[in-house]
Amino acid sequence: MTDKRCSMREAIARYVHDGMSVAIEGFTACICFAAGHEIIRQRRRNLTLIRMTPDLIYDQMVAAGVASKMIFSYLGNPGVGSLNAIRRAVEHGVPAPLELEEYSHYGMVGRYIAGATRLPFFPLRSYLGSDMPRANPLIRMVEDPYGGAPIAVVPPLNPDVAVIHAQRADVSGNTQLWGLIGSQKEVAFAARRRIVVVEEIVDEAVIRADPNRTLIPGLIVDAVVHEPYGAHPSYAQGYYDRDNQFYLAWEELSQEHERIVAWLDAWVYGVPDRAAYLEKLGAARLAQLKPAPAPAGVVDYGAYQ
Amino acid sequence: MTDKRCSMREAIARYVHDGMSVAIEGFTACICFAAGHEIIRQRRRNLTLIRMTPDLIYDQMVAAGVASKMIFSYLGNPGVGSLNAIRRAVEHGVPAPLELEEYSHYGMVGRYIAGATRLPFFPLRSYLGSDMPRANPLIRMVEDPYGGAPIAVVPPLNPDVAVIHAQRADVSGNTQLWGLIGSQKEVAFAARRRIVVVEEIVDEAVIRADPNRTLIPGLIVDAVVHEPYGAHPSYAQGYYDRDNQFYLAWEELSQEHERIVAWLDAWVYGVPDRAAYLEKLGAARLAQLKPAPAPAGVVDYGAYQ
Amino acid sequence: MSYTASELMIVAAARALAGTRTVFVGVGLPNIACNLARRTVAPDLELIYEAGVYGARPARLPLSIGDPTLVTGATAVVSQADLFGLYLQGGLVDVALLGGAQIDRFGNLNTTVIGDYTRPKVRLPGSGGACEIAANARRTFMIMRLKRRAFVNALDFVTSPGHLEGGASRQRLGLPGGGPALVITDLALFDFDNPEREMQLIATHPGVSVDQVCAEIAWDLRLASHVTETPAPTADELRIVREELDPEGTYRGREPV
Amino acid sequence: MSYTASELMIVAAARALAGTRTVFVGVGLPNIACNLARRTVAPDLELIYEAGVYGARPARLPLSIGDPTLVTGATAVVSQADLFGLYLQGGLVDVALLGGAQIDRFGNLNTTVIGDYTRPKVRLPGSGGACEIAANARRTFMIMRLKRRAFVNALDFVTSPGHLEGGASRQRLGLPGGGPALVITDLALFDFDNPEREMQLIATHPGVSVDQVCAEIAWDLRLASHVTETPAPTADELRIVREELDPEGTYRGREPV
Repeated sequence: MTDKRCSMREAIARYVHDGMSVAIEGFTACICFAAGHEIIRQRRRNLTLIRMTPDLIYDQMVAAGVASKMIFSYLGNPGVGSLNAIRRAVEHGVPAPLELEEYSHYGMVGRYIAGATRLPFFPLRSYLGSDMPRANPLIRMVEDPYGGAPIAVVPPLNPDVAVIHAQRADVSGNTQLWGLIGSQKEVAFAARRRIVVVEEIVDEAVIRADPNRTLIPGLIVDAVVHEPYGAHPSYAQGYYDRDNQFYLAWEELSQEHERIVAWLDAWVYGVPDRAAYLEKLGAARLAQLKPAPAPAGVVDYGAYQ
Repeated sequence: MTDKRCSMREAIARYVHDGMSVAIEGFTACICFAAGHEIIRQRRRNLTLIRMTPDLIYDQMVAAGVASKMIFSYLGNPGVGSLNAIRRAVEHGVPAPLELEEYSHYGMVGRYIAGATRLPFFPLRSYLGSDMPRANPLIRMVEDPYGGAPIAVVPPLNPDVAVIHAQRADVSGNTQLWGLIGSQKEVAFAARRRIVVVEEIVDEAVIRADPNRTLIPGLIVDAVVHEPYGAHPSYAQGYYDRDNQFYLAWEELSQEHERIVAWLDAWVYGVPDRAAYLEKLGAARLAQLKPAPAPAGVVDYGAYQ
Repeated sequence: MSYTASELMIVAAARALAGTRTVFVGVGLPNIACNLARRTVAPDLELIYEAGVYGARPARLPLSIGDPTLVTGATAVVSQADLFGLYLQGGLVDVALLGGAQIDRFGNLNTTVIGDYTRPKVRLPGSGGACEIAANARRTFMIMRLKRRAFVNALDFVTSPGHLEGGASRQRLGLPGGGPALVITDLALFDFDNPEREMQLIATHPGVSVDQVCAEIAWDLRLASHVTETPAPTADELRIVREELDPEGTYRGREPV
Repeated sequence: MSYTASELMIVAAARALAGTRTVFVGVGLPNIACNLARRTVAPDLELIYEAGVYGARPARLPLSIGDPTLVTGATAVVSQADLFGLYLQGGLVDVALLGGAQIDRFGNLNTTVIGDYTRPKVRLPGSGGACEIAANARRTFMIMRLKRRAFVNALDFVTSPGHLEGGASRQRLGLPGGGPALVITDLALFDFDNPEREMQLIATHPGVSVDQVCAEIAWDLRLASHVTETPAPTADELRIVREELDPEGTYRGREPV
């Protein structure tokens, strides 16, 4: 079993290069801000950022100037408001113009599935009667060979790199997630390279004790980064809560590009890595985010000898 | 929460009628022999039997004369040999002719997925260069609107009734499975009616303690049958092993139609229900099938209050 | 008993869910409305969230559609592939609650841009799941503030299909769900129960005149044969909203009508 | 040291897996061959079963492809939708082991019927996953007994595509996997390493003559430029098979060659 552990700095340096397409997924949960910040610190440029819900992570990355294009399905600060940096890029070209390629949620999921399963397209009952296919010519129609109405399809999406944040993995990258699993499995299989970032590294035996929870096999994983609280200010089910205070503060802070620049200086460029970020954040704030236990209960797989 | 529990006799009487299409799924694991036997006992006729691997259960049902058609992808006694009753029906029309509609495994899975997700077709990279589309005109081709090669598709399959055997459910049918989950989820969502058969009825709180394991929501379940060992001689992961002795014996026993008739008289018609079947089988034989414990370990979902 | 416009919208939406089994929902007003419905007129109501949750039992007021409190104690938590494929597209959503920046007379919605798509005046969030929700849910309810700049003659962009050009145009295109059934605003309620599937006024809220409603709508508003008055929230409804569902007043507003 | 024909086939298949990362496998000989390979020439080999198992660590000899001992302790257990979609069609299977009732010179396989499809003389199991496995695996190895009624000029039914009509015909049709690479029999080994992608003899087993091989093949057999002799199983290989993998002799046979 190959040990694929490395630091976030090494993982980004090795796998994320200028001009690549990068997907940091996670629907509200397990959004890997640690990877996003490291990409900003390493000053990548001209990335195509892929994510269903760009969230604050891509707002920060767009403000930092790493991206020239975004493929997405919902631009919002979930439960709070807008993504002001992305809106500035789109509406006013600040700090630089941002090309958009836009789908609905299920369209994005379908693109990942087609990419992951080597299909030429994914059919879905959406887009009919919508202007979205006019805005995005990659949304097309296919005839039903059984005589029904035509159906919309989306093409496969294969990001150069996917970053998957999860609760735990073993050193070779066999990865288990629970709670909102979003489209993490699909984007991992669709990508050409995969960086797995976890709250905990566990023994292979822990993984093998519950094989139904393994959504991503080490087989397809290139790097394993142990980065506790790497999803802050989003959350990891069972480990910490969303730091809603930060999401609310961002709505205010992101009103002006200059204030974001100052925030990046303090919280991204100004810290060498995630450990320093967490130290700056303070143990008290992290402690507030800790949930009480809610164990899942045990099932028995049976020993068949 | 509606209590949907009923006996197997009631469930079959209420939902399975002559001429219907019925899917009793479960890939090697959790094959609901109890439901198959009750369908035989209630002397249903002209059923279309749907299953990827007909296994002994459909061999028995075909010998008993309940079926006029079968939709499937692999005809074998897994790890042992042939399905002799089905072969007799196909090759010699004994006890009656059996129409076959044939796919590959992934084609069957795809038919369930299309049925479950209301798609007009499911595309898959199979069938090219095979004679299967010539033998089954429902396997068709679709052009790739992005300019690639044409791809094979299969149409949706929506069984009138699906029988799902699982480890546990609550009284309203929220169902959890582990081990080989096969295509149980897909066929359940594809069917028009669903009978869930479980080893254990558990409190709703047990289900809610591990929501990622709930593959079938009570929402789509019509009947919940508590039938321990209902999958014997197949197995339920963590509860009992496959009774391989029976699979080997069947290869021998099924060589002649008359011997199957005698077996059905003794083990199906001759017992009123599953409890009587198990009593006849004997506690010692069941005890031999019990695995040693292999607990999955606990994960924490966190209480967010 | 005084109440806010938001409280009245919550109560109206909850009542409209009477007897409903499944609802596709976001956070905020719709979430509170659904929880109120479950405690009153729809005890079997199950909430479905696009994040992948079925049958949530939140222990606190969820702050986003992916709040971890929606996961813990839920009936099922699934991938988004399954949520959109099996639950939504599979036809298991009875009612979906949607909002938008613009709506037209046939219930088509815009949540994408104000202005030209390629050079937008305002870039809005986009579809999220709304486009497929609008296509597949058996019925959709819209919850929006009634404002002239929102109830427009022609959308700048059709994100989510309603009754398209009205009449049978939606069915002709093969959309599986039934389309818009109800529009809940802070001033009035509307449905689409006519052959043209055109939005029509069915009730004004207490103290609101038909003229006030018409003034906020860009087109010539159709009236149902009987326009009634929305019954005010009951004391019990208000108690549940204020004490149980939104004790801190995050969503229910503070200004009485 | 004497050995059975099955043991030689197991050993030959295991050796051919040298350095392989993933193999799609059934029970019986192929399963034992893969486990032997993992203990000898392919320590990183992971077994994938169509039942939905990746990285099995069976505590006993599995008796069917869905044996519960394949599940307990595995790396991952997934739905068949994911197994066929993500793992197989996704291109993660390096080698697949297949068998068949009939094979032709281009490695096309029949597991469906002997005789006419609609009125078969013998009804065989059908495809199972073989049709998509043959289409998608990077390479396929066939394990079959060499018999004239199996190595035929024309298949009664093409279940699983090999090199079709040979040459580039497989690529032209757009099949993603590389197709047949090796045929392992009880008398000899064959590959397809020529521009016509035609089965050619590369090695005869100890004590078997080329004429014996040709006598069991319906067509005019092509010989590789150097036909070698299969090295006999080593003592170590036989020990692992007999003592560790199949101690009861369920699959390795009892008759020495």
